[in-house]
Amino acid sequence: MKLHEYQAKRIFARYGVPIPAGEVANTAAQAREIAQRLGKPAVIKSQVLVGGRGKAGGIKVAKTPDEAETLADQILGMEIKGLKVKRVLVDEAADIQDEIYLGMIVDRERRRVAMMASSEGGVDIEEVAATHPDAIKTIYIDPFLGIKPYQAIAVASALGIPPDQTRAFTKIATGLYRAFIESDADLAEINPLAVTGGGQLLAVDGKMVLDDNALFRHPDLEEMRDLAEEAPAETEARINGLSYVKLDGEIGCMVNGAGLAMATMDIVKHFGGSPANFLDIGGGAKSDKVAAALRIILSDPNVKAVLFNIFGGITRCDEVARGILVALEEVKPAVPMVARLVGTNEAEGRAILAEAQMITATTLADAAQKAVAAAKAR
Amino acid sequence: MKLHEYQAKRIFARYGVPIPAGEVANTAAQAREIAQRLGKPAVIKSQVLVGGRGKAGGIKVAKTPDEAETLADQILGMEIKGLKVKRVLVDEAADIQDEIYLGMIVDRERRRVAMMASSEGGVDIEEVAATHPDAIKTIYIDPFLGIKPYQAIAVASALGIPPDQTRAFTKIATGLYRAFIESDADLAEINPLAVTGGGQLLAVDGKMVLDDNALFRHPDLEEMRDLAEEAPAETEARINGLSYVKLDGEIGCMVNGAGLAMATMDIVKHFGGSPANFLDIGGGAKSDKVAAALRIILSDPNVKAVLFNIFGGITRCDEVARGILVALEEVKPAVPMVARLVGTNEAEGRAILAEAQMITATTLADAAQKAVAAAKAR
Amino acid sequence: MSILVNKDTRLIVQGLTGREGKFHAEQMIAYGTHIVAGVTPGKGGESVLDVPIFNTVAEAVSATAANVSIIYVPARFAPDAILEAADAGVALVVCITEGVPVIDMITVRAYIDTTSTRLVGPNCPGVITPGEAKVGIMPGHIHMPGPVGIVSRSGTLTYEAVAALSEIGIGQSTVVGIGGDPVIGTKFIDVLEMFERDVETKHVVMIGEIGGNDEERAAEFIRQHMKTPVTGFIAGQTAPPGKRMGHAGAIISGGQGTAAEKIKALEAVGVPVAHHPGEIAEMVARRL
Amino acid sequence: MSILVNKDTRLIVQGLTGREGKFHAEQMIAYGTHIVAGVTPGKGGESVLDVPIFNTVAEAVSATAANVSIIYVPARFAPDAILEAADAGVALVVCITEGVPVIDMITVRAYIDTTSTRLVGPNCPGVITPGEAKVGIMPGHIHMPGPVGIVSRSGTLTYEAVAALSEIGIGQSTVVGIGGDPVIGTKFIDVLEMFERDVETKHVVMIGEIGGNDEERAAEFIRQHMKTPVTGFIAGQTAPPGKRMGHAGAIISGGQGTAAEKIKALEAVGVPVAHHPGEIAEMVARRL
Repeated sequence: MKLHEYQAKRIFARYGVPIPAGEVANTAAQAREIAQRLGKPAVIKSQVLVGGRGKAGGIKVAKTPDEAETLADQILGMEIKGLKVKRVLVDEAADIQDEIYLGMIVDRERRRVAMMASSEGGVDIEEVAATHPDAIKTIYIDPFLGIKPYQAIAVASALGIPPDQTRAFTKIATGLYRAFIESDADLAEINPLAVTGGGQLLAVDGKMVLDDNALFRHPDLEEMRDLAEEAPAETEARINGLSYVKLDGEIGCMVNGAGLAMATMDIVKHFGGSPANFLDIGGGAKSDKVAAALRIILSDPNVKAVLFNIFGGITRCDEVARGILVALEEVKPAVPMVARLVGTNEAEGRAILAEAQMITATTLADAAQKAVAAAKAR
Repeated sequence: MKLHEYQAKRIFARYGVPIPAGEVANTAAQAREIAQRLGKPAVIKSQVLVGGRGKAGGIKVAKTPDEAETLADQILGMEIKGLKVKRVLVDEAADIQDEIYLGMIVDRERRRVAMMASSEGGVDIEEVAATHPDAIKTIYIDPFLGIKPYQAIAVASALGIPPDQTRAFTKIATGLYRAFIESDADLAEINPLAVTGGGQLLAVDGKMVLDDNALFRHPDLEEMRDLAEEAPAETEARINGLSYVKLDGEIGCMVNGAGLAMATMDIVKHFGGSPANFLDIGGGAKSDKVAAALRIILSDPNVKAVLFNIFGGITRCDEVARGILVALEEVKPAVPMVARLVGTNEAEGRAILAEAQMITATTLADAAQKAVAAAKAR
Repeated sequence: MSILVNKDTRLIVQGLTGREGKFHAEQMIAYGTHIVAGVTPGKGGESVLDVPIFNTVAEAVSATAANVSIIYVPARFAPDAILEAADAGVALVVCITEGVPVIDMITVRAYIDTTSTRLVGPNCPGVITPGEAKVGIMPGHIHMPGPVGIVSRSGTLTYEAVAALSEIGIGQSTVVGIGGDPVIGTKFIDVLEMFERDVETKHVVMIGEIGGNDEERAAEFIRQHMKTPVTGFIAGQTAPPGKRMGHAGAIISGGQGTAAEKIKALEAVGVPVAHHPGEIAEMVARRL
Repeated sequence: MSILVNKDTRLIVQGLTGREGKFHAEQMIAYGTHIVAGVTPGKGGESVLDVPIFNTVAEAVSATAANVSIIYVPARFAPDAILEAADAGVALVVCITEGVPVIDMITVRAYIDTTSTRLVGPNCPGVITPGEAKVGIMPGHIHMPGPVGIVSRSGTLTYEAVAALSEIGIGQSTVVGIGGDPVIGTKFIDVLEMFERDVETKHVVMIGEIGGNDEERAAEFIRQHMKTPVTGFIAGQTAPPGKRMGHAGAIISGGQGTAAEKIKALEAVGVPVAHHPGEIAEMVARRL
């Protein structure tokens, strides 16, 4: 789950990371009030869950409250990479002299949290990695010890952070690590960590992605979820415990198992079609889950055919077939459907589907080809 | 640093360990009020930093507030193992059906915190260890993982704690471990952990000893120190950064280094004397520290002779000698003194001491024999 | 021969008294797996499916000499269950549970690495040695004994490959689902090494997917250490970057972990990669 | 020969810019120890006593190929300093600092055990190989090279023994102060093992004290593994139970760790125990 900049920064601040004074506004009038309260030039920052907000014109500096209102009015309602801006963060503008990058991710190979830092802040770390890999200092944090002061000092030393800022940097690095661990993050990033004219360190921008699997122990963070930023189909999938990713093709896929679901997308492509989605109904799915899955697939207007690929193991084919029937009752789809059910209770499953007008197949290759042909025929 | 029962229990409670309702009283009238508020039979428990309070008559049950006042009056002012009772804890009396022992210490050999539990609670664990070693279940806690639920469950299972109390027991074991670690304890003990008639678990008595070396990070715990329970000489030693333990002999010893200080006591005994104290002035001691040390030694009326044993390494003999002179000015001791100064700046040290009326020696054996003889001569 | 599990496997089921645990235990027993104990705190002394239940894994091990454990407890309890099994000295722990937080797995794995216990999973279908022991949730009946070792990050995709192989009469030595999470107990390389040492495994099928670089590292391992031929498959050629494809570990992030890179790495070391699952069995048949 | 430190020792001083660190560094240099670097965060680039200062141990090691580090930082910073040195790959870390909390040392020791670094201390006087290198705070001039290895939990008590030996012309191979804390990096057994393997150490003096049971374990080790004769001394025969005698580890608790037990254990394996420090040198002289 991605967090908005203002949410990430508030979490960081709880762990002692200094952030600029600022508040969130839903209207231009609110933005004006906040700028007034700050009493200083302000940055108006669109809060949408995509990168490149600055380049898209979603971040502007206002010298006066009047200007803050005008700029907020421009930014609110703007569309950035398909996402409508519904709120802006109004932050006190910082006197930025230098920009540092400081980020943490899980390094899968080393099975450690990796802290990456670079004196080339303000740009994407991938860009720095590609152009100046030497500018990045990476340390790996022992899960039992946590980040130790000497590690933060080593990073500060490598980045050329002056001694009088090293203590502040150590506090920030330690705070960011604690925020990462205690929020169960997949990513936590301060970019830039600004060095101000006064020699202070300030987290001017923040980003955080949380581990969905750990949200059960963070009800407070789960509440930060911005449903408005999520496609309705994604929300429905999540609520129903389905893994769903929308793609831009025309063949809807309903599969049990993530690997098989990817392989199904791939084979559709292999035979000249284009998958409309990734959808894993998971192990042991019952009919209500299947029905929800079908509703989600058919809610995509691009879908010209649906391919069911079920390999019965824990998931019983008859259960899936029954779910399909329930869903068909409800949504009465106008597109052709190809079903391939094999494995546990496959005969029963096929018998149930015999009622419905469906194209059947036994191999995945056959099913994919039939789905592609059916979609092309429309 | 030892904590009182009421202090230990309050710390445990902060970590989710259930303790009886209760408050501390300094007077019998206060005890009455507390018992009144509790509205139930109360236990009046002397708060002194020694064991065996029950046997000494320092713990009594009062059925009524009247009785609470009478008993508190008896207990307050009582002397237990030489310590005067200045306050009592008035706790709601628990309906104890069973008594469990639950304690934690650092196991030096395994370098782990060891959790020991026994269904034979209410008596000293050393006694259980001697008579029913099988009744004790010990687990060792990984410093990185901390105590895990399965460990607490294993202990509960070994103790025969019924399933419906296992969860409560796990919470208590986990709480006690956290209290131990987060307070930097040397010992944390709940004895007994009572099983009440209602099937609840309740920490009826608690004991905690803290690691003196870690008090720097626990100013709140340092404040719990009961100066009234400490001999004035011990308080002065602590404030001056000296290691001092009073013994009951007649030869005062001032030594640099703990091992050498023990060896000095031993050799005094070996040559027929009896050491009045252990006193280590530490490495690099300056004259003010030496003066404080001499004051502390001479404050003991049993002291008939003083033995200075200084092996100069970091500690310079001339500094010690100067300290001795300063102290002599102040306290004007009436007892004979034997000085053995060797090592760094030993010549200068001896020259300085030449002014004072002191017996000198070069070997430790010689010094000890002279001190014993001097003490006997008085 | 085989790897990891066989007819000498003496299995503990952690979570046997739960719905999932009981359902799959029944299937495993029906397959012929020796389930010697179940563990559920507070239910020690009971029995389920004629299997005795213990309060702790340590008690179960000391009473039954169990050597393998399988975990079916909810995600929030799974880390503790793994640690408990490792502390009780179980040689192999298979964790089926899906949805264990990554941070927990970092800790668990760091601890497990200091013990002699091997962990498979979490979020995996388990391990089966056809005809000997099934320690997992895979449909047993599609398997048959034979010379092909399979290692995979996926569940049902593996069943596809197995079923197709069995259909044309090619059996499997052992099939290992290592799981789809970013931090797991056993990786491709570990299993490839075991297959390489196993004299009865004449061919290996390795089924990877997008995310991470374990397939690339496996390719390097194959180049340096393996004589046994390997056939590959990688799922997710059409997966978009930055999106988690069901498995927590199946994500292309920062342009890293694409199927194309993995296929390239495997082909570069002489591992042919199937275009779709249906091809896997055909390719193995041709090369065996 | 010798153990732990010698003329190839290239020493880092952590805390060289502090009062204590500088004082002892001066003494060590005067003794002939090669101090190649100091470490103080934020003072990298400066120099003290002509020794270059670095911000981190890793930088110091990579610039100077240092192999030993000595720590003189305050107790609250000592655990971090030890971990830093270990992470930088220093082979031997000697921690002089007194007053490190036990809970910290449990963690540090558990981590150190996963590395190839050896820790001596904390709360110890250090290690000296007379005539080659002094890595500690002991008065160098009382030592002389020779055949006696000394290992001790105490500081000044060891100086007594050393001075008495040197006075009668018996030199020392290496003298190791392992420290008086309950949890330390190197114990009697570790050092006894090193002395046993060192061909130039013909006799070992072991100086113990009350608390714990390391002397008893050492006695067992001597019985099983040592040919080199050992002479012992145990301080604290007159120490009362339950009181900490200066060293955090010197305490008789629950009736355990008395001097009497330790003396008995040593004598039972043929290690004569001196009655007072003055006797140690005489006994060694008789037995050498």
